[in-house]
Amino acid sequence: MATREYSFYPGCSSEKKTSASNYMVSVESMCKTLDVKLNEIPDWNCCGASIGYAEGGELPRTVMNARNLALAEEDSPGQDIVATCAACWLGTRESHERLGKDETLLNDTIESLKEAGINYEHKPEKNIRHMAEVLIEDIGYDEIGSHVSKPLEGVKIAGYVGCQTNRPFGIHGESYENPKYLDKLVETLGADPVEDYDQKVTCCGGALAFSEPEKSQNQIKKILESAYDFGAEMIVTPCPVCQMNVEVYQDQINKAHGTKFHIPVTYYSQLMTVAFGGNAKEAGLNGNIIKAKKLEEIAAK
Amino acid sequence: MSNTAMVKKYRNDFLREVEEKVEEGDWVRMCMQCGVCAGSCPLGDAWEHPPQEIFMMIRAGKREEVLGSDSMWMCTSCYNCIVRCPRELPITHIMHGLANYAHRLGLAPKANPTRRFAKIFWDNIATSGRVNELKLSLGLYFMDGFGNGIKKALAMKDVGLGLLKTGRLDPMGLFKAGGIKDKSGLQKALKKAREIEDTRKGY
Amino acid sequence: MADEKKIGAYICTGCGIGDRLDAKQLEMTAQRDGKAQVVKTHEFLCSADGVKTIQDDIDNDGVNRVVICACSRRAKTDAFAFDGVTLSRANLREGVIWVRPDSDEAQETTQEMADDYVRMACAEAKYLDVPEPNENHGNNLRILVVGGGITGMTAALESARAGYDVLLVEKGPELGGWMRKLHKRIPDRAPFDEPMDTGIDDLVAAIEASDKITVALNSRIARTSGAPGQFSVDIATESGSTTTENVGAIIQATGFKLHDPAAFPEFGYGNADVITSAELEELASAADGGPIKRPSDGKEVKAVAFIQDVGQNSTEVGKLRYDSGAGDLVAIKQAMYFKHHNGDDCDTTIIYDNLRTPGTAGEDFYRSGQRKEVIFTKGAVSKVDAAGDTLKVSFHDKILDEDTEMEADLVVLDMGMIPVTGPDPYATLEIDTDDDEAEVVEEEEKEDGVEAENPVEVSVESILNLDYRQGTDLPQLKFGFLDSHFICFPYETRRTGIYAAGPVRRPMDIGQAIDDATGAALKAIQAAENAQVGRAAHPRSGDLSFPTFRKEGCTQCKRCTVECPFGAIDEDEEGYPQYNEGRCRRCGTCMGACPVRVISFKNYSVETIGQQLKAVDIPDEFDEKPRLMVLACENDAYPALDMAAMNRIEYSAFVRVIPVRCLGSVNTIWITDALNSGYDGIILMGCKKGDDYQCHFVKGSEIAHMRMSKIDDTLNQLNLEKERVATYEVEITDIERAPKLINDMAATIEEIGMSPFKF
Amino acid sequence: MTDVVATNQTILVVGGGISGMTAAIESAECGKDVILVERNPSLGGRVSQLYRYFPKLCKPSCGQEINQRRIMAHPRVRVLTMTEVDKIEGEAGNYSVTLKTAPRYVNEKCTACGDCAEAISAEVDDPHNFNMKKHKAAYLPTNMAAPQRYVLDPSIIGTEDAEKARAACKYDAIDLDMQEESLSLNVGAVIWATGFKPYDAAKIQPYGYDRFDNVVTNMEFERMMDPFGPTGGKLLRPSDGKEAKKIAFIQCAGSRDRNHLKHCSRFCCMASLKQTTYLTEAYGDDDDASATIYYIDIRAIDRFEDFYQKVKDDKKVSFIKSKVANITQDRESKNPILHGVNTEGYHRYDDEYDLVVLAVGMDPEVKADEIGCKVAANTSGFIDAHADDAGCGIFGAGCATDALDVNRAVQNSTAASLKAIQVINKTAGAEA
Repeated sequence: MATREYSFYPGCSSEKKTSASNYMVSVESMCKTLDVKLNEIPDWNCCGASIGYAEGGELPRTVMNARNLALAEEDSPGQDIVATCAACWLGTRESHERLGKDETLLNDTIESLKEAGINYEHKPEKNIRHMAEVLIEDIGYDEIGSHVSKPLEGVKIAGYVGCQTNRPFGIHGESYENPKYLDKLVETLGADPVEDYDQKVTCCGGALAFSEPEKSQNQIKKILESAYDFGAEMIVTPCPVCQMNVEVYQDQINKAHGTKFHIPVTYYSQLMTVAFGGNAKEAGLNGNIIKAKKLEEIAAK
Repeated sequence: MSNTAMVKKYRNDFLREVEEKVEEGDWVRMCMQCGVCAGSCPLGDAWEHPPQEIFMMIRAGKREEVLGSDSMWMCTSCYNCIVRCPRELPITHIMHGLANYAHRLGLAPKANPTRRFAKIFWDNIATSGRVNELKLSLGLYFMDGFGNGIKKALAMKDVGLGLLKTGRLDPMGLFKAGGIKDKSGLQKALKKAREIEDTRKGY
Repeated sequence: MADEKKIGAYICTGCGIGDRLDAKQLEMTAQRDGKAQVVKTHEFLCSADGVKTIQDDIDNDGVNRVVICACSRRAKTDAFAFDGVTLSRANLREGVIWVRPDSDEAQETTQEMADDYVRMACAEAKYLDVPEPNENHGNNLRILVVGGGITGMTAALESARAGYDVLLVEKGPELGGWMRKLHKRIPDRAPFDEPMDTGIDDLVAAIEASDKITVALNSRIARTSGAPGQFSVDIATESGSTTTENVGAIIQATGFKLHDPAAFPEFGYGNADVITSAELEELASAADGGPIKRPSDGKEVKAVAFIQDVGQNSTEVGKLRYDSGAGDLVAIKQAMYFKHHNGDDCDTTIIYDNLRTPGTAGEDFYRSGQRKEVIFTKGAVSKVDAAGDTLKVSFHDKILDEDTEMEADLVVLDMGMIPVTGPDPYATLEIDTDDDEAEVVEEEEKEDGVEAENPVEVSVESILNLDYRQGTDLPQLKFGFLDSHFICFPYETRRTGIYAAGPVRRPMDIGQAIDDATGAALKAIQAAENAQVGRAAHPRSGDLSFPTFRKEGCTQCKRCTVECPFGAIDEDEEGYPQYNEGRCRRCGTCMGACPVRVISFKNYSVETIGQQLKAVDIPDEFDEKPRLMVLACENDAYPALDMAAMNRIEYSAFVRVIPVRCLGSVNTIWITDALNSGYDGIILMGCKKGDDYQCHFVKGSEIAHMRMSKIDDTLNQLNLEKERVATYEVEITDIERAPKLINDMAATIEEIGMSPFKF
Repeated sequence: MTDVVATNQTILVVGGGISGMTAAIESAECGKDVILVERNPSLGGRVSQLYRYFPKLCKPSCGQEINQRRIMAHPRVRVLTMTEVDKIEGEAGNYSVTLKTAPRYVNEKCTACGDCAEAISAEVDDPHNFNMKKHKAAYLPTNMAAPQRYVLDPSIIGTEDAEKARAACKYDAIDLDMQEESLSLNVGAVIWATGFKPYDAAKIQPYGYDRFDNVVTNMEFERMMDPFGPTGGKLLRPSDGKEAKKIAFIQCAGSRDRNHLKHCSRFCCMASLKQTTYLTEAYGDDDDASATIYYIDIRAIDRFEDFYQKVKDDKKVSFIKSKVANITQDRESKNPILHGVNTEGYHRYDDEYDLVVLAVGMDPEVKADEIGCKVAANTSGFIDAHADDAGCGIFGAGCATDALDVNRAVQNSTAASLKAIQVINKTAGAEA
């Protein structure tokens, strides 16, 4: 199998010393094993994220994403763009779709980007994809399974998909309400998926974790509770915002509600790296505030 | 459109305004009042007026109540409403659009934390091209003044410490340039975009 | 062949009958008691060989009364179908072995049961004749359509297109009805997004061009007599002349009128700018492509409020219990008029409660309205007032849950449809239940047209002027509509050969009316075709039998003429019943009604049933073997018992079940005879009666229940307990209940003891 | 099968549900030759799966009995069960049709005695009961089966059970060598009455039909009321077999929804109103029994409104104007919990029930554009009867043309019958 190559949009949270830097570490390790080459978009900028709307209107947000699209095309013409962050994926894809549908928006965007010396040319055929799509659609469970050298035996993992990896686009063939791909992936890696986990698409509050912490933490509490109720030892997610929200507020929730949550929240890429035989560092396990001990043990084997 | 536009009840004045000025606003007319969006919102309890009701209020001409509402600011962008809406209304976007419109008109509730956070966020990325998480958090904590900021920052110190310890927060973030290389190009493009939008929407 | 009745009884031993029953014994019974001249046993009677055996006997041996002693009359009907002979079925499988346990102690009573069914079938055979078509049938295939609106025009055209001549009678000076007044109509084809042309002119032109359609304008039906295939109709013109026309079948398509908006003063009708949806059509047409202007001052309309369901969907006095079905689609269509003619900035608001835009077309059209910025508001309007230059509509917004108001230049009221029908013949018809003489309160035309359940005034002028004994017009179901309330058979009116179509049947829009008219045309054509060969219409379609009466025995009591559910029987000058066989549905209610038992069919009579119950062997009192008789409706109760048998649900061996065409055909003499001859219990199983009747003959079951309510007198006279006779409503799905009713009666008899009338 | 005679004076009716049966018998009773083909082993169609009809609350098999008797006794109607249309070509007045008949493995000698079923042990899912129940692999499709003849499930062919069934039959009625047969016919006109299928409830993911035991469809609910159905006529919860007393009905489950069926399926409002009466039937005046209908608009159209009024007066029944957002399940009790907002005013709810009935809508069983011969499809895939189809001799009838209730389906089928007769008569006239 030849090397798979993609134009890559890592997103702000993946930078060094940011909230999802360990995600990035594990993605790199995972891709190495899978022989996937990621061509980082040169000088990419923020997607505007889902909270950018208030001050930045539709056009400024679109301009930001169009800038990335143009830079990607210039650097890696014809390649699909892959994002690891749900918001990045969603923002870019949404903007790309609108540019294809709304001529005024397109022209305004072109005009704006000229100011930055960028010529935006709309490529309707351009695919903007999430890393999970690449794994499932391009590589497939079988091939992923073939790389597993340290099956994650006996680890019960709840697949928390969250919102934006799942809606409104989602992974082809999966349901918005009960996507199963994380469970299938967990199974492929030799772990035990908690299939009945019933909060897999519950919103963690997203950016409102900052501005409306109480409301968001009520959501996170539901997500954690169900994982415990169904016997999960670990939560896995494809989204940096989900990962952070579900992981870092556990102590605050415990304080507020008298609960005793302490459950590791990992990225799928961390699971894969470990299952593929990578060590704890390669899997970015040092980046987990709540240590994924079981993974560390397997990685150390 | 001024802040004091006159609208008649159950006439299309305000609806038309929304259609023209608000992102995806031309979908509002298609709502059939089933309420699935209202029931699907994860922060539903916090909505004084759920989306479907906002759509009815728009049709009823309740301009001030809609634009002054903090309901839209409760949107977490979870997209539940969008995928469940039987009429395929892009409700998330309409909520964002209404919030943006209200904010730009100065009618949005001043104290709403999400509105303020969103502004800080945008300023953060529009300046440097990328999120500086430390600046963003501090900006958020200190938006109500120094004293409150210290309090909030203290409350969040464990979270920050956790991130620090695991290498997921840059303690030097405040002092680092960071961001993209072509900041000025991006800033110019965004300035232009803003200008075009202001002209088109008559802000 | 018909001279001599020759009974051939054929006993099947297949399906376990031979294992469970003594076939030799059955043969003997058929021979000795049944007086069958030919008796044969076959191990697989429905096989080609078995059927051939029978056919050979018919062909070569003169057998003309075939008695099949095998399975139920509902089974193997395709195998046991012989021309030119009568057929009786002794139900030994579903009626005996499948409902009885296969045990030694049950053996004796099970065999007795089978023997009785053989006796009964032979007894019936003796009294059966092969029906021949009634000679008194017409051959007229022309279709009369009453009403020249869209329904009538469609019925006429569709009939003509099938090759039938049509007479189309319209009371007004031109064809078109309401449709002529419409500006546009609701779209009937994909993508269902814009109002479409009515096409009225093309339709009228097609009618005028058809050499098969004769149109009589300014005309009414002055008199209708006869029967399918031979209706005679007097057509009276406005000028006073009358012509008589002959037709084979009739379609009544007299449409609707609008509920009176003035009856609801709160909505401000009377103000020139408050109009009905019908008036808006004229306003839109008058605009002639330009902007629609309001009536009061000719100002171009810039804001319209549509108030839906005015005076509808309510139990309040003066309001309709129903809605017009298409009112919301009409409002959407009309709102689009304003978008088209007055511009996109003309605001249109539809205030509805439940928006009813069904089906593919409905929902597409609704969305199309929304795309055009028609505003929909769930609300209840309380008042419309003039407010200076405009109108103020006060309403409760049900979504925002507040009392509010809006201003509009024009208010359009959605009014309900009231069917244009004649007086209901049964509005006051009652059968007196207290008097043995069954006096009948003569039906009267409603004086004020007010019914208890529908306090809205309806037309009382006769449409058809039927010279039938039972009134001048088609019977109504509810709210003045001519519907039949048969879900499965919506066209079956209670006047054979006369079909209702369009909004006289139920409220409907143009699209549905066209569909309905086409269906009604089919039924009319079918009725005329069937009349031509003397065949019955639904539900005994194809039946050639018809009732006749023995004049010398008749006492002119009029029960038959009154009780016939289909108005088939008139009275001649001397007061004797006069049958209109073409109108008859062959239910036998007249036969059941006749106190002197002079009415019969060739293949169904007081004797064919009476002899069966007499053929049953009644053991004497001390045998402790009671005998129960069940008279079961052949459409529902009898199949229910069959299906019980298929599921091996057991019931008493003492019962003998006799299927009847309808419980209405049950003559109380059977009950009296049965009691006198020693039956211990009698059960009548008929269909549901009343408002939601399920009786296929509409009134048969109800009439039977009434007759049976008087059976207590008979029981008293005989000094018998009243528990011995029971009448039940039984559904076809009462597969468990029907056997239980039998077993309950058996238990009751055990409790109260045997009948003393055993000899 | 070789004895099937058809000419350009014959009307082919496709589908043996109430619409097809109506079209067939109404045509035949006008003196026309009809071939009625039905895919299933018995006539009856969807209505045979219903427990009661609205608004009379009568039993569908009552009318079915009469229709079947008329059809089976009529010399002009030829019924072919287990038969589908494979191909159809030609034009009005002259169609070549290829029919495909699946093997029944039971011939016309069958007396429906049931010995074959008795003899075998294999059981298969019973589609008549939406697979909520199993029946023997040699079976009579329903109590009302027409023709009244057994069927062998193909899954047992080649097994010992098939041999046992054959051995048990005293009448040589079981023919294990039956093969699929193909038959080519010439007919003059076609009435297409393939009806509807209930929308696949599993696709409505927020309602978790595929995840929660106690979420059922309205059609399944009908089967539950049948004493011969999967729950013996009792309203038992699938999860634990306990009586369901507190029941929610969710309207527009799939209908009026761009994610699913964009049309209104018309019958489901009335169907749910009807089904609330089943609670009274099952529990009498038991105060614990209750029905709640979640709706967008109650579409009790025209004369059916009075039925709605009657149900509204029933104190057991309440109405909430809301499209339910989603359903979750209580982990212990397995009770479904409905989440949403009552939009009259603004009232959030999280309502727990014993059982939830999804009022799923109608999908055309055969999409109109798959029929061929220029049959036009409307925006929902039903036959567009009014499209520009001059000269077409294929007429939709019943739910193949739109989501209709029974009454309207029959009305529509009667009309279709006349349309077909017009073609036949025109052809005859042209040839005469």
